[in-house]
Parts: sequence; structure tokens; C-alpha cells
Amino acid sequence: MNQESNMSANSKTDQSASALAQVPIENAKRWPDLNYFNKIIYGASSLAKGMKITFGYLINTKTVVTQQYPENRETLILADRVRANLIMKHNENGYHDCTSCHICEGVCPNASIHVVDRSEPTVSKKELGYFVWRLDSCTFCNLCVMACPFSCLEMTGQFESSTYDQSLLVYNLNQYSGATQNNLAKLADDQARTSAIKAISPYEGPVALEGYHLAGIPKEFLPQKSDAKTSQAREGVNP
Amino acid sequence: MVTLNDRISCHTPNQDGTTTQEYFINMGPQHPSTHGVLRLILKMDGETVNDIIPVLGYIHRGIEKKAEAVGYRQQVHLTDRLDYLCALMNNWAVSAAIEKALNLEVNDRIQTVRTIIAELQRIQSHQLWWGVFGMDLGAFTPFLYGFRDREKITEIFEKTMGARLTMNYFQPGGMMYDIHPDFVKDIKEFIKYFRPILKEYEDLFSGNIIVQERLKNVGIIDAQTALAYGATGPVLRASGMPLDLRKMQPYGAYSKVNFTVPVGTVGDSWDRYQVRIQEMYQSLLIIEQLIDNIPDGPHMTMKYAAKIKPPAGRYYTQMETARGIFGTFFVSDGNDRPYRMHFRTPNFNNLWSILKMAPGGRVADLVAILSSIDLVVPDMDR
Amino acid sequence: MKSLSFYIHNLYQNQQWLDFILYLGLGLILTLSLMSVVALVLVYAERKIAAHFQCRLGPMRVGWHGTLQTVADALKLLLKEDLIPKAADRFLFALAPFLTVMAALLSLSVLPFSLSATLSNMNIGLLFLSAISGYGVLGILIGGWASNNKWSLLGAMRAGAQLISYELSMTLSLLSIVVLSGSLNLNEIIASQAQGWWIWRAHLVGFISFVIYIISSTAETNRTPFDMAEGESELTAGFHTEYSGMRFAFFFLSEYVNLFIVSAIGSILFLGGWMPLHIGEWESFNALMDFVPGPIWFLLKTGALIFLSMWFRWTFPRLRVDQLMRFEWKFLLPLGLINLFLSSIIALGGFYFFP
Amino acid sequence: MSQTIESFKLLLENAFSEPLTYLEASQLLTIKVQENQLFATLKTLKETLKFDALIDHAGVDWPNENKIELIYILFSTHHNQQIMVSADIDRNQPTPPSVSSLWAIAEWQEREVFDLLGVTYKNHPDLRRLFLEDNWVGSPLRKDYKDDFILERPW
Repeated sequence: MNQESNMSANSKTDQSASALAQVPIENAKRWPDLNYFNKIIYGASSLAKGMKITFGYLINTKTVVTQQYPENRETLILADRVRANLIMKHNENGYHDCTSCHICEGVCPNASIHVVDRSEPTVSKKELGYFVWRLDSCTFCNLCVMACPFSCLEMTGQFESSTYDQSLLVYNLNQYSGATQNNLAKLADDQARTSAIKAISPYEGPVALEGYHLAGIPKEFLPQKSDAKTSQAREGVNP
Repeated sequence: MVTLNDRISCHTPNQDGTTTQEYFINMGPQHPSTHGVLRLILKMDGETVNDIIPVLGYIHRGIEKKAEAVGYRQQVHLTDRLDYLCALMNNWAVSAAIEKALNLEVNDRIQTVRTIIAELQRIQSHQLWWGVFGMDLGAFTPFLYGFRDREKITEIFEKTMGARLTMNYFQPGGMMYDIHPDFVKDIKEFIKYFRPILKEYEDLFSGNIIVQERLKNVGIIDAQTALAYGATGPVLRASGMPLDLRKMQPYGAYSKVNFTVPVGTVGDSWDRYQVRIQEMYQSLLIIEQLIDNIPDGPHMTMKYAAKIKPPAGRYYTQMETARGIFGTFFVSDGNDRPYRMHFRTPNFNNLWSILKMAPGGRVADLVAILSSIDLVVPDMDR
Repeated sequence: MKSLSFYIHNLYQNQQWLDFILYLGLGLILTLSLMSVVALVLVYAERKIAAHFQCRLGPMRVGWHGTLQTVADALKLLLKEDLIPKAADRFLFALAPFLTVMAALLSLSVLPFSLSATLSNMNIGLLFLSAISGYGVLGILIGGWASNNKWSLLGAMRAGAQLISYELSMTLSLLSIVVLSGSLNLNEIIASQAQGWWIWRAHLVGFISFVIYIISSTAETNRTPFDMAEGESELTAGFHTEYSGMRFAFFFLSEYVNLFIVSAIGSILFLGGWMPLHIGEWESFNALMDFVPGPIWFLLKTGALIFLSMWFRWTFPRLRVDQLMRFEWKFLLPLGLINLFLSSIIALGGFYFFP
Repeated sequence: MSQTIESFKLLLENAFSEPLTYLEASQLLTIKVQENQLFATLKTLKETLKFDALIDHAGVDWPNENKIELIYILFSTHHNQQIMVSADIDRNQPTPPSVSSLWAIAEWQEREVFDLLGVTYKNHPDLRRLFLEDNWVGSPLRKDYKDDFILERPW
């Protein structure tokens, strides 16, 4: 066990002296207690000092820090790492690199990502169908982006996503809805390939989440899910 | 089972021989100066507070239960939501706990950057506290000055971490990203900007006769009582006990820097105020010593694995956040999820010392005391 | 030009009742509209000034630089649901806002905007004003009590104790000016300052009186650092916690009208009201100053005092309730008494500048 | 550094008459005590060894061993040392002694454990629920806790 790191560097061999005595301290500044008349003089001067500072801010209009948001939309500079929206990277042909490996789904702390596979009868291999992302429960922790082995997820700074309806915050990030890529590869003709690809909008209406649509609603009010895992006491092994 | 009603009814004053009647009044859960949903039931006699019954749980989210359901990597983002003003320090505490469980040493670069960022966060947290303190004493202007200066640090954080409040930046094994190229430059600019501002804080607010009168000799508590009542951090240091884990059990890069620990002499609201002001100066000093020589190295020492499995055992790690000791206790059974996760949060433990500070004072004193303890309610209720 | 009150006296004697009723109605309309204009302008000014003290911009959206913001707010308050708590005393709860507004309205009616623009030129104008300002407390007390809320009651009790205490030193500082000018009529007090304002003309006495007046008037209007009754961070909102909609707007309105009134009284007593700035024998300078009409002078001086009050509010924290009382009884009241004594010596001896 | 721990262990063992049992599977120095020895051990730790701060108190539920493990994390500002005390108590009738007479903060830390794990402390001055409502049924941090509001992860 790694006990050393918890023990202090300046721990004592001499146990009688308190460990606190070795901490370099600095006493908190205290203004002296004044008598009646000095207090009046000091009080008046201290109040005047404060008023001087606020007056300086009043007359100096350059100190105003307010940003007027909708008006300054054009000049708004966002840091490039701002996390406000999850996107799936698509190339110019409308493809993406997602292999539907479900790692992002597993790493998401609050089940905001749901990966739905699809397969065509001609191809045995599974592909990404819906990539369901629930903005309403996402905490923008960036774990899915870090976990993605193919770097096909990205957080962007597009932060204006408010709606009047919570169900509109459920997105399908997969814009590619053409034939499965395996089938597509069999088509030799470029013309046929282009017509087989159809990019869809990132939002395609709420995606049904099998009853677990809105958090906080007791189960009896929701349609029952047949294969729901039942909660069981966890068998822990006492180390 | 004993209920809150029983607790109150046994306090109901009897009518024999008393001329004034004590009464109960609810301060909170919606009250401007409890800063969230803390509820205090005050037993008052006129304006004098005679007894306090804190009622917690209005923002209890069951984070410890939740933590048992998610993996170790996901614990970090849960701690953002405890004490959101020290989110990064909480991130660090949990990451360090997991690193220790895995017996993982992180490199100097990570340690130094973590220390700088933690000290920036300490300043940021104290700036907000200063503003809110002004507002609680009735001066609204400091509130906005505090927020204005906090924004500078928030922007530095936003550049490096991509988030402003709940960063989830420190990960087990390192940091999510490397620091932004502007990081050092921005911090140097901030230090240059903030030193005169700190002086201005003192002119505008600390020296003010009304502030002096409101804070001095109000809510006095001695160090041993404060420690027994669980207080740590600035609240305890204001009573004169220099308990600071940065000095006593150095972690990160704290053993490499020189700084002093501000302690109070009386243990009143004024000392709690002044200790935090002086801590901001000390934090600036620490950052100045570290900012020029950040060592080179990778920002992540651990290969990314979705599942982290520490060896079975009990682990406890603690760190000094802006409000006191933040401890992470967890039991691992060798699985990828903790068997039991428990957070020792500073605010939950700091709260109870008001039971010794406030009785006998006025409502206005109670407000000043609450503000001088600097409570964050989500951290209390978890 | 005859003053309006001289006119009413004539009306009364000639039994011209129709004219009398017309006068009453006109006066009421004028005062009411003055009150709303004052409140609208002051709320906007306060928000803008506060914003710039705090490095903000303040209202910017409604109208040019947010000029119509207060109108929009007033409309919103008019349309809001008017809630009365179930356990409140309904009659008193409804009565309280009107009492405070009435006090403000009555005080406005005696303010001289210029020699002629005075609704009612009373002989005892100052006495009337101080009497009315004492009556304004009643609305706050009743409102706090009728809400049946402990925080409101605490706020009302604080307001009662505070306003009654500070009334004393306020009256003392007014009295010293009365002693100096020898009249209770506001226009005569202003006329007595033709040679110079009382704030500097009576050596230090006028200035001390002014300081006492400014402090106690800030307390009278329940503004920071003396906003015990509202005490945002302590009592949530004090006596008007339970009020909403138009009833709350009445409290809000009367707060700003009261601010205007106390500043107006301050400018009348200490800064010469509508009297232009005259300096001794400088004839040409005095003539130049006379070009600016009286009401402008009056509003400028009042505005300066209002700004001072706002400056206090956005700089200082609040006192504690017992410190507030100690400050009044141990500092302001003795000072006021000494000052009154000194002012009578000056008045008897006639030791003014430019006598 | 490890020398410090060894010397501290020596100090510990001198303070107690019986030999101490150490719990190995732990990062901190951990003493394992029986329920009936719990109060006496903590009292000795506080009074003889100057562990003046009860930093943390938590409980761990072990349903398959039918016990609840109580964890006390103590800190001595005097020695700058931390120690963990672990005690197993019966899961069906958990009635350990309260240590709120030693450290005042224990009153509320124990209330938290009572609230979330259903441990009923003896001689506690004010044992009420802390976070949950007074009429809440069950102890949420027990592993077999069920209620209708827990949402299962749907995938």
C-alpha cells in the first residue's frame, strides 16, 4: 500500500512538539479598535475612500464589462475548446468513421448516448444506424470524445440550442442514412454511389427511447420494457 | 423515529413567568443569504437568535449512491457537482485518490499545472465569496466587482478546459488536454491585473467602518471547539490553528514553493474574512513561483482505458480545497465500479460550527457568520 | 404673479365653489402626474447609475438606452396577479400601500418649485412636511403586520424603531435652519438665502446640520446603509415580502417619491431651493445666474442630493440594527442638540456672512 | 518515511493494553476493532494519542457477510498523522455506540450514516434523518435498497 505519500514530509521524530508549530504562519491583519472620536474621524475617511473608488468607476465608462449577447453575436470569440454541443464528424461524402463499437455509450456517465445498430440482410456486419444523443441529460464531460477510438466525435462551441420542448433535445448525430457502407463499396459506378448516399439533417425528430424518455417519471407511468434489468443486491467481496 | 416536529416541539417555550415569547422562524430553504437551499430553523427572541436547527437535504442528489453505479473514470465529473466553486480541486482530489489506488505516479508537469490551476481556482472561489460577502452585508457593488474579476480566471479556464464551471479537467493519470498555448501569458496578465484590484478590495470594503463594526468580535469560536465541530480550512485557520494540508501533507508541487498560512487571532467573522483575503495574496505568490518553470512532459501518464480496476481495498485521500479538507474514501472490490464511494466534503463539516458562533447574536450577525463560513449547499447535501 | 394659495384664499372668500373644486382636482392630477414622473425618472436613474458604479450598462433594451424600461416595468407590475396571503388581514393589507403613497402625495403638494409654482404655500410648510413624514411610517408598520409573516413583522418593527429615532435628529437639523431663517414657510426660508445658502452662510452650523440631515434622511427613506426595514439579505424583503403586483409598485413608488421629497427639502433648506446661486456683491455674476429659471435650479440641486443618496447606496454595506440605534442616540442626537444650541447663538447674534 | 510509520505504530501499541489488529487491505494505517471495543478505542485514540479531529465517518454495507462496516478517519494535528478505525457491526440490528461525546461533529456524521445506512447509534443526542424526509422508508446506501424512482440504465 502506498502509505508514504499520505505521511507528511515534515513529520516529526519528536512526537511531543505539535506538527502545527512547523507551519509558517502569518497573522490576519486587524484594524485597531478605536475610541469614540477617532472612530468618527476614521469612519468618515474610510467611507470617503470607498466612495472615491465607486465614483472612479462611474465616470470611467471604459470600465464597463457588460457584453450584450445577441447584439455581439458576430464579434463573439469563443475559445476553441468550448464544449457545448456534440457532433459526429462527417467527411465531404457524408461518411463517418463510426464503427458502432458502443464504447461511448458505455463510458457516458448518465446514459445520454444510445447507439442503435442496423444491418442489411445482404451484409452480416453491423453498422451505425441511429446515434442518439440526449442533450437534455448531457453534462458535457467530454468522456465520449476521449473514449472514441476512431476520433469521430467532437465537442463544438455551438451553444445556442434552447428549445421550448425537452423532447426536441434528443438528437440523432448520424447524418448518413444511405445504404450501408459495405453495400456501397460494391457499387462500382460513382453515379450510383452518389445517388445511394442521402445526408439527413442532424435532427430528425425525437427518437423513441423505449419508455425511458424523460428522467424522473416513475416506471409505472411508463410503458414497461420487457428486458429491463432488475435491480439486484451487489455481491461485493470484502477485501 | 424522531422527527423534525418532535425536535421543534420540545423547544417550544413554556409560558410561565416569561414576558417575551420566543418564536421559531424559517430561514430558508428560499432565503437570499443561505446561498441555495439550506434551511435554518431559528429560535428567536426579538431580533436575537437563541438557537439554530439546520435542516439539510433540499438538494440531496444521492451522489454517493450514484457513484456506485458508474465507473472510476466517471467519478470525476460527479465531483464537479459537489462544491462547484472548487470543481477542479475536487477533480484533483478524486483523480489523485484513483492514482494512488493504482499506484500511479504522475509526472512533474502534471503536478505543477494542477497546482497552478488549483491556486487559480482558490482565488476564483475567494473572489466570488468576497462579492457575495459584500452582498450579504448589504453592499451590492462588491458582488459585481467580485464577479468581474472572477470572469478573468473563468476565461483562462475556458481556454484550457473548454468549460467554465464544471470542467471535468483533471482525469486519473493526468489532464484531459494539455494546457492552452496562451495559458502562461494569460496568467501573468491576470496577476498583474489582480494585485492592484486586491488593494482596491481592501480600500472599498475591508477598511470600511461599517464592515469593521459588523464583523469584529462577532461569532467568536476558539480553535479546539471549531476542530471538534468539524471545521477545517479558513474557518479553522481564522481561529488560530494553522491546519493546512498544503503545508502539513504536501501534495502536488506545494513542497517546492514558499508561502505562509494566514491565521486569525480572535476567531471572529473579521478573521475569517481577512484570512481569505490574505490567502488570495499567498495564492498569487504560489502561482508566480511556479508559472515560469512548468516542466515539459506529456499531459497524460496513463493509457486510456474505459474501465479502471484498482486493487481491492480501502482508500482515503484528502486535499485542501478553498473551503477545507476534501476527502475521498472509497472501497474497491476489484471491480470496475467502486463498491462504496464516500466524499468527505468541507462544507458539510464546516456548517455545524455556526451552532457555537451564532446563538446570542442578531439575525444580521447570523447572516454575516454564514457568509464568513462560505457555504456551498450542494457540497453539503451531496 | 399671485401664488396659487393666495388664489385659493380668494376663491374661498368669494364663494366660488366650482373654481375651488376645479382647483382641487387640478392639484390632485398635477401631484399625481408629478409623482409618477418622479418615480419613473428616478427608478431609471437609479438603475443606470447603479449599473455604472458596478461596471455594468444597466437597462439597454427597451427604448434608447433602456429609457422606457421603467414604463415597461410599471406595465408588467400592473398586469401581475395581485396575491393576498390567506392568513393576512385583508383590509389592512390593502390599506397599507395607500397610506404610504398618500404620505408621499401630501408632501409633494407643499414643495415650492419656484416662487409661483407652489401648489399650497403654507405658513407652516416645514412643520407640515415633518408631520407627514412621520405619518408615512404607519403604512410600513401596518403592511408588515398585516402580511402575517414573521419576516415582514420584523422588518416593520425595525422600520418603526428606526424611523421614529431618526425623525428626532432630522427635526433637530430642520429646526436649526428654522431658527436661522426665522420662518416655517418654505418660500420664506428660500428667500432668506438670497445672499447665500445656509449650508455655508452660518459658519459650520449649517454644514453640520446638513450632514445630520443627509444621514437621517437616508434613514428616513430606508435606503442603504440604513435599509433595515427591507434588509434584502437578512429579511428577504422586509415589510413588503408578501406584496406583489400593483400593491408592491405603490411601496416602490413611494420609496422613490420619498427620496425626491427629502432631497427637495434638503435643497430648499440648505442649498437655497429655486434661488439662483448668488455670490455677495458680484452683480454681473448674479445677473447671469438669474437667467436660469427657478425650477431648473431647484431640480438641479435636488438631483445632486439624490445622486449623493444613490452614491451612498451603491457603496456602503448595511449597518446592524443595534448599531443603527447606537449611532442615532449616541452620535447624531447629541450632535444635533449642540448644533441647535449653536445655531440659536448665531441667530441671536446675527453672525452670518453677508448679514 | 516508513520509519515514521513504524515509530508511530509503536506509539499506538504502547497506548493500548491489548495487541492491535491491523487491516491490511487499506491505504491508511487501519485498526480493526470489535463493536464492544469501539468506544474505548476511539476514546484512547482521542485522549491519549491526541487525535483531536474526526475527519470523516462513513459506513459500508456488506450484505453477503451480513454486516455493516463503520469507518472512522481520525486526524491528529499534533502528530500530523491519520488513522482509520474500522468496526464491523451486525447488519440486522446495528446499534454501535455514538462518539458524539468525544467529537461534536460525530453527531451529524452519525446522523448521515443513520439516514443512509440505517445504523441506530446508542446515546446519540439527536438521532434524526439528515438528508431524507422523516417519513422515508429504507436506507438508500444499503445494497439491497429498492425504490420506484431509481431509473435503471436502459442500455
